[in-house]
Amino acid sequence: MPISDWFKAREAKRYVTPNGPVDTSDLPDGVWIKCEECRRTVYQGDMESNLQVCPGCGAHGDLTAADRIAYLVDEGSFVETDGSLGSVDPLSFTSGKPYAGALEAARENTGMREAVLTGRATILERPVVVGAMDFRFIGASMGSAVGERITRAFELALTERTPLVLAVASGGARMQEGMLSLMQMAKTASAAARLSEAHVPYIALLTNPTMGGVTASFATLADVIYAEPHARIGFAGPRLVEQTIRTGLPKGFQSAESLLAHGMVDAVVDRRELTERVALTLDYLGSGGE
Amino acid sequence: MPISDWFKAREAKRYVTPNGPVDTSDLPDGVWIKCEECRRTVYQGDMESNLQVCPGCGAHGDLTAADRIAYLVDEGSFVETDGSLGSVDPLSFTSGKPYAGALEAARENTGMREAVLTGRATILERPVVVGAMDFRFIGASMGSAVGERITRAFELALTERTPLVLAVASGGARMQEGMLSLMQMAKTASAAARLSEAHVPYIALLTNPTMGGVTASFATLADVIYAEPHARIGFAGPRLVEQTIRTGLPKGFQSAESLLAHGMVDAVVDRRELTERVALTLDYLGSGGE
Amino acid sequence: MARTFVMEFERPVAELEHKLESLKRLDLTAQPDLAAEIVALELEIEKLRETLYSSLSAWEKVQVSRHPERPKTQDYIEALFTDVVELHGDRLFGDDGAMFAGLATIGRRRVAVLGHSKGRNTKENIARNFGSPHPEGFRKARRVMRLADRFGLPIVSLLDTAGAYPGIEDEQRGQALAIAECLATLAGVRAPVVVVGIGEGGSGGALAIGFGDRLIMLENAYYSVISPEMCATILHKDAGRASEAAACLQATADDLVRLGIADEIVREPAGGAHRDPEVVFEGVRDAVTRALDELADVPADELVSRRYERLRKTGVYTEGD
Amino acid sequence: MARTFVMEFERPVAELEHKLESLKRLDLTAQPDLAAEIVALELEIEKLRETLYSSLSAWEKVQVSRHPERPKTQDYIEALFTDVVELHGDRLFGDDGAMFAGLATIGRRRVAVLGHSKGRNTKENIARNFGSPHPEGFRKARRVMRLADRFGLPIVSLLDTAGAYPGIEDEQRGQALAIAECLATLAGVRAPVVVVGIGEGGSGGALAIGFGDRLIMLENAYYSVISPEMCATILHKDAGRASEAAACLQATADDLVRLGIADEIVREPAGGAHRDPEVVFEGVRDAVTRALDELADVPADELVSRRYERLRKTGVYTEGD
Ligand SMILES: [Zn+2]
Ligand SMILES: [Zn+2]
Repeated sequence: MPISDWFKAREAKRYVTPNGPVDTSDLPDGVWIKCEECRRTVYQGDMESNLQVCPGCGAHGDLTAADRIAYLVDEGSFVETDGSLGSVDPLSFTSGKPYAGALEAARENTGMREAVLTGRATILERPVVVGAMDFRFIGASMGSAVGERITRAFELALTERTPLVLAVASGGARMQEGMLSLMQMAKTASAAARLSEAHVPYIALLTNPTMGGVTASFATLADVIYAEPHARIGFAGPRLVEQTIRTGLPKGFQSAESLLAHGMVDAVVDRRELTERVALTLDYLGSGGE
Repeated sequence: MPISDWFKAREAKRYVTPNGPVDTSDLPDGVWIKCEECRRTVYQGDMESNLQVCPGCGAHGDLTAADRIAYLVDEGSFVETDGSLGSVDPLSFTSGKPYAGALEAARENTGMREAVLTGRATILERPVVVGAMDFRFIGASMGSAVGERITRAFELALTERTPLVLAVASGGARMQEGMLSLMQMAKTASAAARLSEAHVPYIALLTNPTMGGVTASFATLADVIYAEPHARIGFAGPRLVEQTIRTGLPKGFQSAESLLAHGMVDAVVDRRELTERVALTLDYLGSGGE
Repeated sequence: MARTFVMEFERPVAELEHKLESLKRLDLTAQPDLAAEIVALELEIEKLRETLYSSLSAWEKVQVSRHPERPKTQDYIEALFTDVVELHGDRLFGDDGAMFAGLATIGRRRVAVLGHSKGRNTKENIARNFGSPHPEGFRKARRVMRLADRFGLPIVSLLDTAGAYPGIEDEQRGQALAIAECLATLAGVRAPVVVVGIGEGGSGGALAIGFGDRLIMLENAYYSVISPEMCATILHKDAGRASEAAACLQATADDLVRLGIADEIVREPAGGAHRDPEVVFEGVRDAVTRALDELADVPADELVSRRYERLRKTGVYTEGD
Repeated sequence: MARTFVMEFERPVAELEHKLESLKRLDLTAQPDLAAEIVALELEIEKLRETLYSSLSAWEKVQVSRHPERPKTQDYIEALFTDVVELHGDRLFGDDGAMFAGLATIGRRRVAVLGHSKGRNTKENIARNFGSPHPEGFRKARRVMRLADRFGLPIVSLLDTAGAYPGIEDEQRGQALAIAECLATLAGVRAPVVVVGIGEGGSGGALAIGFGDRLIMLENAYYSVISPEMCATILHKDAGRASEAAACLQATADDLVRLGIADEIVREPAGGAHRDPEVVFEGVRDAVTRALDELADVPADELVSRRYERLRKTGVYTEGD
């Protein structure tokens, strides 16, 4: 499926002022949704025009990879690379839900071939290599195909000396690929190290959730790290931590705000300001002082 | 005064077993000293043959720069460099004890021209550039001359690609030289950065006390940092810290052992094992794996 | 504007100002001479202030440099820079409010900005630890120095700190090492480094972001190896003799230019920077952009070499017999 | 030697051994057949153990890899290396006993050694946090990686960890970032990197020091993206199904060679490495020195390129329609 199809369903209206009054009198049922944070009922169109940010409380809703890219880059500028690259089931993993079936289901449910989209685009007219992960696809876990697509994005950015912008979301490694999955951490981190050594800018956006092997590899090796409000970001899952330390977790544990306070991310950025912030940051990192 | 004169008064006996029995029956008074740590009375000859380490409790006594170098390097191998380089009184500093007079007194009392000795030597036959600071000389504070001698030691090591070993002791900056003193931190740190970039090994030994501007510049920029047992090492003086936080200091605060526990030094090394440890470390850093 | 903080040496001015305010509250129509008296008093105040500020002692300048209303790093950033992207965190332990780090634009130049951040009120001061960085602050600064180095961004560094914070945990987390690493990193930054002393320049905590290719000092800023009070305490066991120590330390802007450490002085209005910040902002903007312009075309290798040579020349000693 | 820890699958052997010990306590002179019976039983035990160990399941191997008496990093360092200089600390926050780092000599080669350090008894285990590093451990390892890189010292890395420690403060001090930085640093080390899986190889905490130019696995070591228990918990909400998960994860030495991730297997005696450590030490010494010899003459640039290409080939995916 060409990426352009993913865009057609929605209108990318950016920087719409939230909280505008809505005339709801003659709307059909079902276009109203309830914000999980503030429990307010919000008109779905309002959520969409507000980049899935609740106009009531500012909660940032989940995005598909396609929406993420659409919100981030100039309309129509995205050209996917490596779109035909997908996972196989190298270990014939059958414990629990068989992996082959899970892959098929994920493809059907998302219309995607893998959990990350990568390609070329422009952000407010600045050329970038861009990627976005989609949590709906087996928790955006990093198997061989995700690792390969991300590595190629790093390599493309390196070869063309074009800045890289990655919107990260992931539950961690894809255990159904065993050690092949773990080694993607080393592979993507090595690719990130090469890009860094070549002084090509790399900006990461950590969204909800960014956990496990992805956080512990390419995602946090960026020159500048932004995070979305309230995104969960960490290495170990909160339940494992809770079991290990046998006590409750502190309030806001592993939240983007907590990571900011602990010095791990450069800033927490509202989704509605992200495109401009990324463009501005790119201007600095690509400027050589001019 | 040639450096050889400093050595003549003492015999450099290395690695003598401590705690040997001493026949003290027919010795004159005055060659017995009391260890400040364990309060034991120790025969001075025993202290000397034990590198000024108390045979009773292992407390490490203060050393002059000349003794430090004598204990560290091969006998007769030290050749001083920049020995004629000394401090002046650039600010005509007269508050308190006039600086010019303090310099003169320090020179008389120590027979040294400045608070650091630098030169070439061999350590168990390995060529090194070596330096040692002498706390008796105005607290081994770093003025222009100390900073210049140390910087030249870094530059000599760089030019000749010979490893550098510095035995550090200092109360901090030499405030009587004002900002000229503070800038020696930047100067020596810059020289250390150049040596590091050239991949020439640099080993620092932090002795009692290593405080203030010296700790916060060249002293801690070494590839490997060793510390002497119980040496006080830190940035702010303990009284200032106490006044600031208005509570007592934890036991062992700013001790070499505390710094080890907090990850700041590579090891605490007994003076009697130092020469071999430094030689061994040099073998690794200069080996290129062979 | 009612000022709440009066420096000792400014008390004569404050008294005249108090008198002036009283006069202004009177009924002008009832006392025809009053208008003339007010004008005369205003002139007198201005003259007195100018006299005072034309010959401030070192210790008086130290007091001005610490004045609570003196413009802070945040004020300079708001006034001089556009498109500011603040960068947080050392990626190791924390984010230190006492150290500002970010990317910003001054004139037509994109730069990285570092600066000790004192608060502008009590609440801010608590969040910013009164401008005294923890190791995290220096490590954040170092991280941004390296970013600037990698991407060829000039660094503009604003000094305003009493010094690195001397706390127990700061020592334990390696305050000394954090500063040393900053020095070594700053030495090698392959882009211009322009330093501005805007207020207090306290010892190693200032120096960590405080040397480079140019040092611009505000007229009443100081930059010293040790605070006058601590110097007096050490020399005389009497912090009250700080005035004498301040003079001996030769740490005013004029002293530093004379010693070859500072390059340029930005003049302040009589009464200090806080009496007319816009004038001072303009002076700093001019000095910084001029310095950046002068350094812009120097190749990186030469920039780093010159920075080293500059330090190599710093120090006065004797050699030979 | 009385062993206190018996693995489930070894219980039949343990029972025979118990019987053997009872027999040996009897009076041989009173029962002439006893000597023969003892010999027979000893043979039976040996045969049973060999049978068991010739076809261990993945889960059984995991148990062997975690056996409390299994040789630890410290044992390998004592047995294989001379002139050991342990290096402590991350120069940032602490010194982590769960991560060994130092300089050492193996045969005629001087190297840097990294290794997860489990304790050999309860006291050591507490000091070493049972071999699960905090961020400080990874940052110490990274520091020594950079030292090795600067001075061209090969790295020998010993893997034996259940994983990075999942504590609250570990997360707060950036466990993920500490591991990521290790990976990026290890990728660029301009000297050979030889990794040996000696016991547990738990996920990212193992990988942080666990890839390079060669991966040598002990026969009963494992190296997995996730522990079998946690995998079973996620898949079935039942840690008891770890055996099934262990098989599916394909994380034994044999599996890793088959998958092209490991290069070589060092055989263990029947009963596991702890039954005859000297044999295993000899095997590891041989494999490591051979690897170091093979890599010694590869130019640094090529070494780093090859290491990257090695990772580039790791992964199985489909491309095209
Ligand atoms: Zn809401
Ligand atoms: Zn004693």
